[in-house]
Amino acid sequence: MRWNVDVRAFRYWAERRDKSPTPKLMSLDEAVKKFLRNGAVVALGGCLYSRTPMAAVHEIIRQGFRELTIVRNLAGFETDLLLVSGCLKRLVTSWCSPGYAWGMSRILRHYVENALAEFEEWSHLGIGLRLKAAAMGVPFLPTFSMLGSSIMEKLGIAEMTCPYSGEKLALVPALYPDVAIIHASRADTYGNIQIDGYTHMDKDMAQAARHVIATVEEVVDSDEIRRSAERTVIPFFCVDAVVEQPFGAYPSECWGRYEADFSHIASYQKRVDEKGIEGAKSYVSENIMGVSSFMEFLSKVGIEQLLDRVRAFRNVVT
Amino acid sequence: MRWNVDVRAFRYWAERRDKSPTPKLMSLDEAVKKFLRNGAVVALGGCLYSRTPMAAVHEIIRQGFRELTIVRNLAGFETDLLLVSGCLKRLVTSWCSPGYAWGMSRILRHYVENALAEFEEWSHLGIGLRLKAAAMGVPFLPTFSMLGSSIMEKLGIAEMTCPYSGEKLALVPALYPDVAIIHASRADTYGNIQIDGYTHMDKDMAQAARHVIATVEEVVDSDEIRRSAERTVIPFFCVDAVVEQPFGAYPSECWGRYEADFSHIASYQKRVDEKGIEGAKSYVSENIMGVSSFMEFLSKVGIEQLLDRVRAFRNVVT
Amino acid sequence: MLLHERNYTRSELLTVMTARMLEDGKTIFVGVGLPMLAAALAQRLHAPSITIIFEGGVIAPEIKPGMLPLSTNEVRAARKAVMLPSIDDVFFYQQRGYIDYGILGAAQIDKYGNINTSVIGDYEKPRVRLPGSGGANDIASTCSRVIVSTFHEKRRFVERVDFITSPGYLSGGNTRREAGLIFGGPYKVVTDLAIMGFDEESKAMKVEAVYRGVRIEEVLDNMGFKPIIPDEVREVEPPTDEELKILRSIDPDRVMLR
Amino acid sequence: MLLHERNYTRSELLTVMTARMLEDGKTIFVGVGLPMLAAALAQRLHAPSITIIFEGGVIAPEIKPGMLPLSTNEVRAARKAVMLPSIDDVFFYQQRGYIDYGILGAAQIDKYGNINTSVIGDYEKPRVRLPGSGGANDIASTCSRVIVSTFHEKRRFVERVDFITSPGYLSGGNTRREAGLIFGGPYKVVTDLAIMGFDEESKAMKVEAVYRGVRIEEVLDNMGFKPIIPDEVREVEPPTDEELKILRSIDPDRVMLR
Repeated sequence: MRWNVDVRAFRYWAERRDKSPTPKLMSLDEAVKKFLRNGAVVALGGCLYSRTPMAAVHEIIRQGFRELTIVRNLAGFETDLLLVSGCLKRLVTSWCSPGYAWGMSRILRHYVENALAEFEEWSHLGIGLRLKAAAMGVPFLPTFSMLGSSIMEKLGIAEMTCPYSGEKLALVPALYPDVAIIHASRADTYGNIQIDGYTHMDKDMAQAARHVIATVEEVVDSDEIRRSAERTVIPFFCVDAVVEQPFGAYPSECWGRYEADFSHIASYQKRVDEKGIEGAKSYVSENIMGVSSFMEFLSKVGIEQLLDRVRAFRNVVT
Repeated sequence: MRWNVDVRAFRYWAERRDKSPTPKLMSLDEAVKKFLRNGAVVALGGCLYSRTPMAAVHEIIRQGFRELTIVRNLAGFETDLLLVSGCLKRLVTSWCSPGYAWGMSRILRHYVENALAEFEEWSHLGIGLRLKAAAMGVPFLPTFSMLGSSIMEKLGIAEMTCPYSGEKLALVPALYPDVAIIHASRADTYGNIQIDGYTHMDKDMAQAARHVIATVEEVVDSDEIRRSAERTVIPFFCVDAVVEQPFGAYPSECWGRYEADFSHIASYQKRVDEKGIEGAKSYVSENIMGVSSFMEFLSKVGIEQLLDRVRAFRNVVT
Repeated sequence: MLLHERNYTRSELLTVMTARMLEDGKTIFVGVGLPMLAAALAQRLHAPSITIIFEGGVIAPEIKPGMLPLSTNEVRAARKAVMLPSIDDVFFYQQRGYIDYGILGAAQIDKYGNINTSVIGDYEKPRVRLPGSGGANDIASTCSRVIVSTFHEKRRFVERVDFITSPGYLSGGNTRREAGLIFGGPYKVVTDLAIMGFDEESKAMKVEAVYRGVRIEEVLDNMGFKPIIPDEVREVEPPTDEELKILRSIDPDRVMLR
Repeated sequence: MLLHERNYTRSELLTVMTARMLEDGKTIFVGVGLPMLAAALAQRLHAPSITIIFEGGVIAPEIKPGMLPLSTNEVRAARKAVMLPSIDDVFFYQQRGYIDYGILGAAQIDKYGNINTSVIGDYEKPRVRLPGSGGANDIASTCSRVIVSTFHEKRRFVERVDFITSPGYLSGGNTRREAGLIFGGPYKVVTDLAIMGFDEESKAMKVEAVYRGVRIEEVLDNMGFKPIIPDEVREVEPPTDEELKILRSIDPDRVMLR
């Protein structure tokens, strides 16, 4: 069975985690080195251009991981970069495109159409239910989505007849990522994580994964978390590493802080339009491999541009 | 099959709801009259002594509904009152007691042991999954809870073998209440509902039910809701009636506002200890049937006592 | 350009016609691009009380003209929303029956309303790898009424889609229900030439109306299969000046009206 | 009173012995009453880094001495918590494997650790209708390690419980696993006389230790079935002055230490 789900093994891992509230602050370099492996299943939080953990994506590329399975609900720019850097073997997603303004991804097309990378397509809720099943600790969840479609047929998803209603349902198998990487608004050093605005699928993703790396705009005192406990989305015992990285989602947005920088994406896209894969690779060389850290990349982007995005967020909201 | 789940019928209802953002502010009297029926399945929000919709419970008793099935995750004081008032035929819950300080409910014992009311017992998560399945629009959800227990055996819950893991799972059937009544922190007139602090199972309950009555501490302008959209737990299109009722959960607590008044429960309990059912009935006569509205009941309790509970909340939090 | 004297583009035509389909007071599952414009336009015309829902996790935003979002999960899409639920929750509202309309595009659509946005050619080694389903499959599977909004082109309207990303009526007749899809199904197909529905019995696509000045042959010439042509085909008024004026004011920089 | 000279009550004894079971650094699913006192006590002694979790929806609160909650979902239980999840989420953390210990009471417990808190007598027409499962069944089904903490009384320790509210090892041997309960199971039974575990093979209850001054006959006289008595039964030190002092400071009004 292709979708073998070993709940016992994943539960075993969760049971054996160190659940004491120990400080987990580390550098991104250290966190990625510690928890990633070649061939790992890595889930990326946020959605398309919202809270993409871009700083961590840069670091994965810089450290040169290979044969990764990347899980993301809606994939975009970051997937192009992982593809041309040779990190990505299989993409588990519902959709991949640089976004509305640019249509199809030339990069994705090249890799998938030439069988250099695999595109495993689920419906959007399908990805959500895979993570939610794992987060809930059950091996599957039922849905009416995907019934009758080629998605269901190609994936070989099981169906069943409900004993209570007689209805047919698709059973979506749990997905337990080896590592989930999310970018959030704030956390304390123990890894109690708060997300302002829409949470997308990050809560389930963190609960589902074996290890969680959280990059956050701001590390705050635990007392601040305790004063606003209703905003906490992921509890410390699910989290392995907390990395403070302001603008860590750039050029995607982080709710409450800054708007996405579509001009940055457009300039990347222009390289691709002009030179295809080589264009994308030149972006990676200059902005990721050619710098020593995400902070250096942000310096290249420039404080003016970053603050402009901060202002833009405020302009939209008010 | 005892747990027949007609997803089509319940979906049909949801499809045909008026989903326009119309003003839904009404009196509690009117809301209860409009949406309750004798024999209805009524889910009560909150949990034990937290955000119990007490004002609505008073109104149900005052209007004299009969043969109700009451659904509540952890049931307490309110169930005693519904029982002795002759409203309650079947209790669907995981637990019922006046609370730690008072042990078993003499009232519940009388009614159930003499087969005057039915106690349908699920595990706590079992109640949660019944509502969550309905909220998700699926006829069941799988869990490892209840396997092997007498709860599972007596209820006749179906089990299945997961096609992906080979594990056995209990399948919890969806529960679609006719009416869900919840007490929340605030809402606008359209029924966008915000709950401060723990949400218990209210989100799923509202999404599961055919009709939703929300009593709230405060009706606010829609602009205020839009400024704090991340706090909204239930969207307007699930809601039928919004009732402003400050202290509407008293003597249970409402997070952010007032602590529970255990001295009030204790005085009720004293009547029960001394006179059994007649003691409970005397409480109902004096505090519910003997007044014309919940506001009159609150007047009897007294502003001093209410403000003391407000102060108590602040004392605990700070 | 199909008509020489017309004073609007194909995109504008398609958007206006889609907007007209939306009933007031309903909840609409909307993607970015023309569907969003159509919903925003309808809100300013006959349907002030429709509610926009974005799959990124947004309920009832107020889209600001000239400040259009490029995705369904960004601050511009969430402006003044009443709620920001998780993505799964949006789909659960839909599966539960709380979302009335969904608007989908199509790279390919066949006569039973099945939609392909995944691959052209073979799945394992595709000629064109398209972006994929996103929420489209979920909308097609569990939304109450699906409106397909797409340009009327022969390469899009095919006899049989290469891949069913988003199920319509599958092989027609009762096959959608038999597959377990007990809700919804395609409601209308709106193009820049015509409005089509589906035959009650066979579930095959059926031309219901053409836009004024469009000949039925034009409709058929631009399709890879033959839809049902009933004896009476309604004629639809072209976009009015008011519709166009408001539409253009929503997207003054023509970010989406390309 | 079992020992004439002892300077503590049965409740105090039971609470101290339960507290000693809790390992530092672990997450504990706690109910109100003695389990909560035991967790709060352990936090102030050998286990400063345990995390209290309440099913009402509370992660890592700071219980304030003298301000004890009467339920798991009230502001006193949630004081200074780091997170206030939904009730379902608390149980999902548990089902997923994030909760190490659960502490349960018992109206009846049998030799395979099955617990009854539902009905005494017949289910349909019970002699005593008890409060019911609450989260106890869920804890017994999916928590990693279950500690049962209860007074040692003949009417509680019965050959076979009238109703399995919370499954232990069912009929012993492999029957728990066969029923589908692939995780957890009863770990220890702590009473006011002894500490018991379960035989690896048969899963029958086994006396592991008695408190200093308690004779094994006393243990057996207060049980309705015969547990396994191994050749060596450890002796456990009584509550220390420090343990008692701290425990009493947590509940100075003896709200729970009745």
